[in-house]
Formats: sequence, C-alpha cells, structure tokens
Amino acid sequence: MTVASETTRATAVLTDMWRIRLFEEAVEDLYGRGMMHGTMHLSIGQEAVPVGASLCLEDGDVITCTHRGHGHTIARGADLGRMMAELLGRENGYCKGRGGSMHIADVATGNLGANGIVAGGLPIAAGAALSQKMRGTDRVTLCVHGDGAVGEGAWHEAMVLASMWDLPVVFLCENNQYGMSLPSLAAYRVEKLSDKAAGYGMPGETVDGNDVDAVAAAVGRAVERARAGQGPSFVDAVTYRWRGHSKSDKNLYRSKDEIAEWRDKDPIARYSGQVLEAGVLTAADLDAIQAAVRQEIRDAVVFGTRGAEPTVESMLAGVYAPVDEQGAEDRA
Amino acid sequence: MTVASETTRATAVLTDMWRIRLFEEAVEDLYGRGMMHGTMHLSIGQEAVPVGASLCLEDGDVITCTHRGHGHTIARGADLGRMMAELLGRENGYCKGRGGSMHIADVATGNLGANGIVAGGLPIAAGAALSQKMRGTDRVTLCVHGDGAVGEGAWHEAMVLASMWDLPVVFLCENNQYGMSLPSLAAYRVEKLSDKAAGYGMPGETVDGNDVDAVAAAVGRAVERARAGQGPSFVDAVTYRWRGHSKSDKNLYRSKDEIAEWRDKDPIARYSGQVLEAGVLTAADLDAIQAAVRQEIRDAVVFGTRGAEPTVESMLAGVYAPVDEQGAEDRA
Amino acid sequence: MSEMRTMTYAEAVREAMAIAMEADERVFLMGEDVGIYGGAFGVENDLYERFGTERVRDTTISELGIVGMGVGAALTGMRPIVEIQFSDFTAQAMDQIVNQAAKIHFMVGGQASVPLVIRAPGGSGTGAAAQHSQSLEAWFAHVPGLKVVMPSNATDAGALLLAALEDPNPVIVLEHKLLYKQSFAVPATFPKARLGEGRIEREGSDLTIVATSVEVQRSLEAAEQLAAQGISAEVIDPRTIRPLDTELILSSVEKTGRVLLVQEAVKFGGFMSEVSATITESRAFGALQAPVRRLCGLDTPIPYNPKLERASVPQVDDIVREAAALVREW
Amino acid sequence: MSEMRTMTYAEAVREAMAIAMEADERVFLMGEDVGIYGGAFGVENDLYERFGTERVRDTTISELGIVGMGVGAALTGMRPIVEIQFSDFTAQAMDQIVNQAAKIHFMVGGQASVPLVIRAPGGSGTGAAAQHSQSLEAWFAHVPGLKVVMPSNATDAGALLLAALEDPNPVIVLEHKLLYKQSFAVPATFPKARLGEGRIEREGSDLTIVATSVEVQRSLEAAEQLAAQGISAEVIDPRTIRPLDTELILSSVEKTGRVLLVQEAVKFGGFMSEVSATITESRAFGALQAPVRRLCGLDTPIPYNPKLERASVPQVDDIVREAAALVREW
Ligand SMILES: Cc1ncc(C[n+]2csc(CCOP(=O)(O)OP(=O)(O)O)c2C)c(N)n1
Ligand SMILES: Cc1ncc(C[n+]2csc(CCOP(=O)(O)OP(=O)(O)O)c2C)c(N)n1
Ligand SMILES: [Mg+2]
Ligand SMILES: [Mg+2]
Repeated sequence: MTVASETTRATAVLTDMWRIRLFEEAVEDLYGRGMMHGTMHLSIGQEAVPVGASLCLEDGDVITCTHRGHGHTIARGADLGRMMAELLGRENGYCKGRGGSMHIADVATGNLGANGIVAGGLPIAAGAALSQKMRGTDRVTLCVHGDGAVGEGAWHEAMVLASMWDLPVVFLCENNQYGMSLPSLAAYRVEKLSDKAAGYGMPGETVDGNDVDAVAAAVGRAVERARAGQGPSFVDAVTYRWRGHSKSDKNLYRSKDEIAEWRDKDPIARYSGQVLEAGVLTAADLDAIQAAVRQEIRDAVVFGTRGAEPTVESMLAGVYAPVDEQGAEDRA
Repeated sequence: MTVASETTRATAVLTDMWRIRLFEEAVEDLYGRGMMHGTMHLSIGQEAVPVGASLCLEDGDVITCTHRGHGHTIARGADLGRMMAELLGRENGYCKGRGGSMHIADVATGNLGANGIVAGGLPIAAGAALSQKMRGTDRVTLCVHGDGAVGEGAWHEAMVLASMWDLPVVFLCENNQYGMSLPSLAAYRVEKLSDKAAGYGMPGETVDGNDVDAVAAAVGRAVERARAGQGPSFVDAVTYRWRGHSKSDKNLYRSKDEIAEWRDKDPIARYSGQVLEAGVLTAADLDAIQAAVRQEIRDAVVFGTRGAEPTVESMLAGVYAPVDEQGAEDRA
Repeated sequence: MSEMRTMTYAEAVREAMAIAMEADERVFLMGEDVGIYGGAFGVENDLYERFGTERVRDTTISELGIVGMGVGAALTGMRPIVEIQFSDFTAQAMDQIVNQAAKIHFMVGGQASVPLVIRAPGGSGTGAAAQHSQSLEAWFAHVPGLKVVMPSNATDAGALLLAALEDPNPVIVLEHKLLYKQSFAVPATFPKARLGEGRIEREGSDLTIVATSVEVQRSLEAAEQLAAQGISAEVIDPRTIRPLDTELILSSVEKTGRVLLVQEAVKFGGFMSEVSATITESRAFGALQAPVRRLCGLDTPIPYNPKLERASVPQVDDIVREAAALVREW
Repeated sequence: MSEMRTMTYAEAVREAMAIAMEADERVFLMGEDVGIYGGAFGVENDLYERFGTERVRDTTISELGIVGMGVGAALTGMRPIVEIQFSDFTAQAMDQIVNQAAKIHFMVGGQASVPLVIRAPGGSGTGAAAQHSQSLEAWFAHVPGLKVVMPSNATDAGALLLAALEDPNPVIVLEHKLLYKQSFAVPATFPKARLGEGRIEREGSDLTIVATSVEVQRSLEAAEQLAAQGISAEVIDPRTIRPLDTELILSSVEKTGRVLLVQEAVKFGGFMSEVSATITESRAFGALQAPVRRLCGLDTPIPYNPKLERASVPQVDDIVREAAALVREW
C-alpha cells in the first residue's frame, strides 16, 4: 500500500468509527433529554466490527443487520441525517418514521435493514445470497448477527441451507459475549463460537473484534471465498458493548471491572494509536477527523429535528406495495 | 453373560424385532385391503434401532418418537392389540382413535408418543429430561428423531438447551439416510451426522444401525453418561427403510440396487444368523419365536377390528383435560 | 378462452407455476420434496425435469429457513414460490411470514417490497390427524401486509396463483388437499384474476351462502339439493379473504336477506366471524331477515378416525340442513 | 381479603409466581433474561434470588425450544411457566404452542395432559415498533385445546395466573406492557378466579362495552366521561377469551340493546369479530337496537412514530366518541 492510500484508508476507517460513536452518543443524549423515544440498542465499543467488515464490501453486495444496527448502516454509507430523522420518527427518515432504530434500512446501499427479531435476518441473508447466485452475479451477502442469535432455530436453518447450496454469504457474528444478560460462551458449551462452523461444513474463524484490521482480514477471506463460488463462511468477531443492552438494562450481569477492562480496549483509541505510531496520520489529522464528524452529527440532528411528522394517511397507504395493474395486464 | 441369560436376551430381541416387522406387515396388508386409512410410515428394515436402544432403558425412563414410531412403541412394551385398535381408529386404541399411527403413545411405559411434526419431539424430550433432573431422579430420556429432523430449528434449540443444562437426554438419530426424498448426508455437508455433536459440546457417535448390539452399546454408553449426571449425547444409528416414506412415495429418489443392497443387510436375518452361529438359539427356537409373534399379531388384529367406533361426544369431551375444581379450591 | 379442458386442481397449480417460470426467469420454487419426489401431493410431478434443480429446489426440512430465504430472494429481485408441505407447518415459519414478510415493506418506509408467494395445502379429509389437517386461514387474514388466497377450483388455483405472482406483496395461497385430485372444467388459458375480487358461483334469491375452499364445492352441491327443495341459494366464493370483497357479499345479503357462512376451520375465532361482523355492522344490517348463521368446523383438533373426521367439518348434508332451516324458520 | 394494598401489575405477576412456587415445588419459570436481569420488563426482579437459578431459569434465545421444554416438563410431572419476552415471539414458538401443547391431550386420547403456562406481554405504546407491539390473541383463541387469558388489572394478573397454574391444560396469559408499571388497588390475598369467568367492571344501562386488556382500563375511563355526558355504559372484561363467558356478554346486551367492542388488535379478523358474531347469532339478536360496533386497531403494523402509534389503537377519546355515537344515533 502506498502512503497516500494508507492515509486515505485510515482516514476513512476513523471517520466511520467516529461517526458510529458520535451518532450514538447524540442519540443517547436526545433520548436522555426526552426528544427521542422507544428503545435503543447502542453499539458503542463495537465500532471495529462494522467498519472492518465494510472494508471488504463493494457496490451490489448486500448486508442484513441486527437490532443493534446503527454501526453497519453507517459503515455502509447511509446518510446520517436521514438516519437521525428516522430515529426521531420523521417523514424524512429512511423509513418515514415507521421503523425507527430497530428497522433502520438503506436499501439503496444494499442494506436490507436492521431486524427486531433475533436471528430474523439470517434466513433473509441466505435468501439474498441465493438470489445473487441465481442471478449470476459475483456479489455476496454479509449477514451480521449477535452471539445470542446462535441459540435460535433460524440461525441453524440458515446455516444448513446456505451450506447445502454453497451460497455466497458470510455469517458475521458480532460477538459482544452476551445475549442480553446471557453469557454466550458458557451457554453454548464450546471454546469459541467458530467451533460451531465445522458442523455445517463451513470454515470458521474467531478474531479480535476490536481490531479493525483483524476483522477486515477475516471477513475479507470469507468474502473472497464467497465471491469465488466456494460457499459460506462463519466469522466470529469478539467485542464488547459498553452500554447496557437497551434502556431497560440495569447491568447486573456484568462486573464493573469487566466493563472497565473492555473500555481500555477501545477500538477507536487503539486504531488511532496504531496509525499515529506508524506515521500514517498525525495528531492534528485525528482531531480534524473528529471535528468534521462532530459537525456532520450536528447537521444530522438539525436535519432530523426539522423533519415533518408523518401522517396516519401516508402510514395506512404504506402497508401494501401498490399493485401495478398495467404491468400485470401486459404479462397476462 | 451366562448362556441362559444370553438366550433370554436373544429371544427378547428377536421377539421384538419380529413384532415390529410383522405388526407393520399386517398394517400394510390392512391398508392394502382398504381396512385402514390415513397415511402410514413403516420402519421395516430399521428394527435394530428401537430394539437395540430399548435394551438400555429401564422403568421410569422416557422416550419420544417420530412419525415413524411403531418400532419404538413396540420395543418399549406397548400392547399390540391396543396399537392395532388405534391404527384402526377404535375407541379401545391407545388414543381412542383420535391419534392414529402418527400420534401413537403409551404414556404408562414412559412413551410420550409419536409426533407428526418433524423434530417436534426434540424440545419435548429435553423438557422431560429437565423434569427428570429437577425431580432428582436418575431417569433419562431417549429422544428418537430422523436424519431429516436435523435440518429443523427445533433440533438445534433442543440440542443447545440440553447441552447448556447438562440434561439427561440421549438424542438418537434413526438415520435412514433420507428425509423423505432428501439424502441427508449430502445436504448437511458433514462426513457423518455425529460430526455435528461437537458444536454442542456433546459426545457424538455413529454406529451401524442394523446391528442390535452396536446400537445397544452406543446408546448404553450415552444412557450411562446421562444417568451419571454428565449430560446429553448424540448417537447416529445408520439404517435404511425398505418401504417408501409413506403411501404417497413413488421411490424415485433411491435406486433399486441401493434398496436391494440394504435388504441384504436385514437386521433380523443378521441377528438371527449371529445367535444361531453362536449357539445361543436353535433354528427351532427361531421358528418358534416367529410363530408366537404371528399369533400375537393375529390376536391384535382381532382385538382391533372388534373395537367400537368412537363417538363425536366423547371426542369433544376429550379436547380439554377436566379442571379439578375441588383440588383447586383446596390450594387457593 | 371459450374452449374448456378437464384438469385437476393439482395440475392447474403445476401449470400456473410452469407458465410463470416460462415467462419470468425470476420465478423459482423451493420446498421439501418438490424435486424428484414430485411433491408430497404430486403437485410438482415432473416440474423439476422441465425447469431443472436450480429453479425447482429441494430443501432441507426447515420451514422457517425456506420462507426466510424466500423473503431475502424476493427483496433482491427474484419472485420465489415457497411450498410448505402442509399448512400446519406454517406454525414453524410464522416469524418469517408475519414478523418479516408481512411487515418489511411497511417498516422500511416503502424502500423495498417482498413479492413472495407461499403455497400451503390445508384442510382435513385424508386421515392425517390433528397436526396435518388444520385450516389456519384466520391467522393470516389477521395480519396487515399479507394477502391470503383460498382457491376452491382448478381455474382459480391457476389464475389466482398467477395473480399472486404478479403482486408485489407477500401472498399466502392456501390450497386444499382434497381438491388436488378433483377434476374441473378449465378454460384453455387461465383468466386474468385480481386478488380481492370474489365471485358469485351460483345465483340465488332466498339466501346467500358464503363459503371458502372445499366448502365452496360442498355448498354448490348443497345448493343443487336445496333447489330441489324449492330453495334458491346464492353461493359466493370470496377467493381471497384478505383483501376481502366485502361489496360483493353485502350486495348479495341485501338481495337475499339471509346468510349462511360456511368454513372448514374451527368456528371459534375463525375467519367467518369476521365476515359475520362485517355484515352486521354494515348497511346490510337492516336488510337481514334472520341472524347471520355460521356453519363451521367443530371445536376440536381434527381426529384420526374417519367418521369423526367427517363429522368434524361441514359436509353437504349439514349445509343443506342449515340453509333450509335458515329459510324456513325465518 | 377486605384490606386493599397498592401494587403494580408487574408486582402482581411476580407475587403470583412466588406464591405458586412456595406452594408447589413442581412450579418453575423459564425464559430469556428472567434471572439476574430481572426480566425485560422487570417482572421477575429478584425472583431468582428468592428461588434460585434452578427454579428461575435463564434460557438461550430459543422460543420454540423453551416452550417445547415446557411441554415436556409439563407432561412429566412439573408445572412450568414459560415466559416469552414479547408476545410477538410466540411466532417462533407456534408449532410447540399449537401443534404440540394444545393437541397432545387430545391426540393421545387423554393419556396425558399439558399443564403449561405461557406468559407473554403484548400490545403497543412503548415505541418498540412493528415487531414488538402486536396483539395476537386472535391466533390463540382460534386453537382448540388452549386457554387464553388477558388480565386487565393487577388483581386479575395475579389471580388468573394462579388459576392458570391450577389448570391441567396449556394456558397462554397475554399480559400488557403498558399495564406492567401501572398501580392498582389489590386485595391482601388474590381472590380465587376461574378461567372462563368474565366480569362486569362497571354497571350501566345505555350500552355495553366489551373490552380486553389495556382497553378495559381505557373503557373504564371512557365510561366515566360518558357518565358526565349522561350516558351510562356497562363495561365488561371477559378476562379469558377462550373459554369465553358468552352468557355474561349476552345478558348485558339484552339489557342495554347496544354494544361496542373494543380491542387493541387489528380489526380485521380480530377476536372481537368472534364476539360480534356470537352476539348476533344468539338470542340477544332480537334485543339489539343498533348494529354491533367494533372499535379496534387500524389495519397496519404498529408504527414507530409515537403519534402514529397512539393513533393506531383505540384511545379513551375514541371510545367516548364511538360509544356516544352509538347511543345518540340509534
Ligand atoms: C426472537 C427474539 N427473541 C428475543 C428477543 C429480545 N432480544 C432482543 S436483543 C436480545 C439479545 C440478543 O443478543 P445478541 O444476538 O447477542 O445481540 P446483541 O444484543 O448482543 O447485539 C434479545 C433477547 C428478540 N428481539 N427476538
Ligand atoms: C415440520 C414438518 N415438516 C415437514 C413434515 C413432512 N414430513 C414428514 S416425515 C418427513 C421426512 C422426515 O425425515 P426423517 O426425519 O429423516 O425421518 P424418516 O421419515 O426418514 O423416518 C417430512 C418432510 C412434517 N411432518 N413436519
Ligand atoms: Mg450479544
Ligand atoms: Mg430419515
């Protein structure tokens, strides 16, 4: 890699990690001030996973996210203003205020959306990959899911079907070690979650999910394999969420020490340190990146809060996709 | 083992295998003559699995069966007359004519029943094992399922939960190599189905399912482990069904050669040959066993065909279990 | 169109799938044993030979998974048909049907839609007992975002399936096991159908019978017998129950003043309770000369015994008896 | 019994579980995050500390599996309570609820029964959007073999849960998320309740309002406002919707001649259509002075935006308006 391209890459990586962190801090703030409602699942502390994984994707690739979907949505290039508008329930949001945080989607960037159902996105991702394969593309699908999702039947069925048909899908486990309050590794009785991949005839790899480069490398291998028509893979990226599961969480199942320990592994600080040390970016560069993102977030909040409230009429009109009578007539 | 006990065991084994075979042949015959209706799933050719597994069970142990459940029901000691009556839809059948072949159960022998839902019995079995454990017994649950069931989410969830809680359950895969028309091994992308057990932190073993002794040995190990409080195991017993999946099967997905090859591996002929050769039973003994079972089956058919037709009134009264108002009052 | 041919309901379903696959390369089929086995009810038969195993895909036994894959494929440019071997096993797939397929278009604010067709045979009458004989249409009719189709004859089985495949929304087509082998007169080309349009199957003046699926056929037979008794029954088949052709039903009720609602499903909480409520809270309330009457399945799981099984759901005789009573007593 | 105390609906559920666990060692609870987390809605709170992790069991995220384990445990001598974190996720478990729990007693000819209690919170109002806000009672009400309970206040939340735990059949208790934090006056001991017995929550003479769950509370508030307008509304809470206390409803309708049915669930195919059909085909038909009217959720998945969310389900004002119109126009 040339110095210039290294700089570009590092800037992009840090920009995206800061976008995720600061977007969610803003969301938290709006929530705290009563300007946002509902529930929120924040991925602060986990930023290296979406950003690392997204480095491996190209236009036309598809992703499915979990309920904790802000990070991947941002990393795939969604507009922060329309995201903020959605979380504020406005008509100019991605989902016209109908979906909110748990259903945020940006289909234009191949992001089929967050999913309020644990493991709900897995069969959908396998289906998108089937579609990519049947349409003769070399595109792939990245299926992000949590460690808690591994307990669901939907997870298993998607793994079975994707493996049977050699589908171009990467199952990326964003393993923050807890499914709400349940410590996953203890529950599943394996040493690492990637030990489960062999049972599906799939390669499996466990990586440090707080290391952007490690995530990018592992997901990159899996993506290449999928693009080459060699079938699905499983990547287990071990990370940690700093915040509670959602707003109802009293955090009784994790110790203060454990949380502190993982805060010390902050993926942003770590990556910043590395690029500083390597001389890829300067301290001033780092500040500039953060400052620019702060402005983006401020703009996003303004964009969102200025959005119109949606109407009942437009909501009701949005339940069904309109039938194209003419088109139908033609094909009869 | 003494000669006497070897003889007793061999007689019991052969009696049960013949009961299964001849019961199902009788059922086939009644069906062919229009005296029985519905659909039937016959386990002819698979007799070594239920008989071998049952050798490891004791009173108070529990089993759950599949839609192909005659074999295990017989091996656990069900009354052939009441079974036949059930398949004939009579009031004196095990299920009062409400359940038929696919729901045959003999709860008194710990047999919670066949299940028309593929993998439907797995979580139920795990629950029975949880109950055995919570009640402080050393009883175990044998969960019989097909190879096709491995594709269901229910299979996975039961494996996950049983493993997490070290439940005393043995997952016995009656692997006749096809889930209806789907060749399982090819679909699942593993060399043998027991390769899947490791993903659940469980021991897994693949055995010759046409060999009574091999089945009994493997299930025996798993049962002992469960009784000792060491948790669940997975046993994959490879066998073959001689008949079609059910009455609608045109058998297009299996070759004549393959069927012939497996008919040559007839578990009854094989076991008979072994005990003859070892001098445990004589040819006359073998004939006597078969003749005795033939008479049992004839009696069962007579018992069944003489049973009364159930009434709509008794059916409607059987939808809910009656609430014991008095008992309830006492506990309030 | 005018020339008729004889065809079973299963053949019509197969032909419609073939027509759609010929016309549109995005259409494909996934399901358990839909390939070389030919389908549990023989619906697919040689379809996999004609279209290959890429487009007629045998799956593992994973209902939730395959419906979900249908959702994913539909979201990304394909037009999948997913077959659920018995409609009872939609229970396994409810999350993908209800929480995903039905809601995605809404939840993403219209950014995407889910043109997925799910076919599933329901109903009793084959001795398959409680887990293989249910009529569960009421569940789906209650879900905004889904469309629900119940063809009662071969022509509709083909025509409505083609309409479902043209629709940008998820459509569940509930076929009936007993109808599969039944032969019908079918036009040379399937007529163009529109989801949400019911049909008067037989005109009459004394009472309106609204029936679904196999009960439409039974109601037509009953109407024949009623005619012999001097009672003129109008028989309406809504064909799709969501959206429901309320207008057609109300107009008929205004004309006849009496209505018998017939379904195979369990009465309590069944779809016909919706039809009843819709009628009585409508303008047709004033025209009612008798209370709306429902004739439905008994309040029981479907039993195995064939006599009990028959007794559990409305048969021709039951319809004749109820219809005659409704006309004579009121 | 006469001394009252103040208690939230969530506390009442917790207390009832504790009473049952104290009294009967066969009773235990399984669910996601019911242990140290205290339940997603805080219902369990310190229950696991009081009864230990053997009897208050945290599970993996496996709804089908845990309901199925409940079935197996119930069949073999235990009295499990399974919590489904949001009732929307019953979609994952429908096979075990409907094809197994509800039918086993029937299918095995009475050899065994399934005394399983499933608790699941439903309803909208928390900004949780389409996959976490549904009211799905109509699905369960349609299934023979199940009993379906919908407590509308803290006393019932406790008393009906205890009754459900005494019942030898599978019972699904649909709690309401918005009620959890609401406080109620509750007797010192939960009164003995019987599944299938409804209650007149408020007597009146001009119209009958039948409502379920949170809509009972809204209807009571509405009745207060209606009284101020000179309209006397009788409010009935069926409390269990399967079995339904039809007699109580019919008697009230015979007295008032007008009926408004209020539910949060989507109108089309909802449970109130059954109540409507039951009334109009009963002896009470003749007593009706106005068509039965339903006031229900709009035909939409629940939206995220809070104003739209409120507008999607009946609020107090809507009930007042509809009730007043029903009385004034007829
Ligand atoms: C089917 C289903 N069950 C339960 C829930 C409630 N729930 C939401 S997130 C969550 C934990 C998920 O854990 P994991 O998959 O590890 O994702 P994480 O929250 O850790 O990112 C649970 C139990 C749900 N949304 N869907
Ligand atoms: C949930 C569900 N899906 C599909 C079916 C239809 N079906 C019945 S048996 C069967 C094949 C089962 O294969 P396997 O588990 O290997 O058992 P086998 O029939 O070979 O004994 C299928 C697809 C069913 N009964 N339940
Ligand atoms: Mg997690
Ligand atoms: Mg098999």
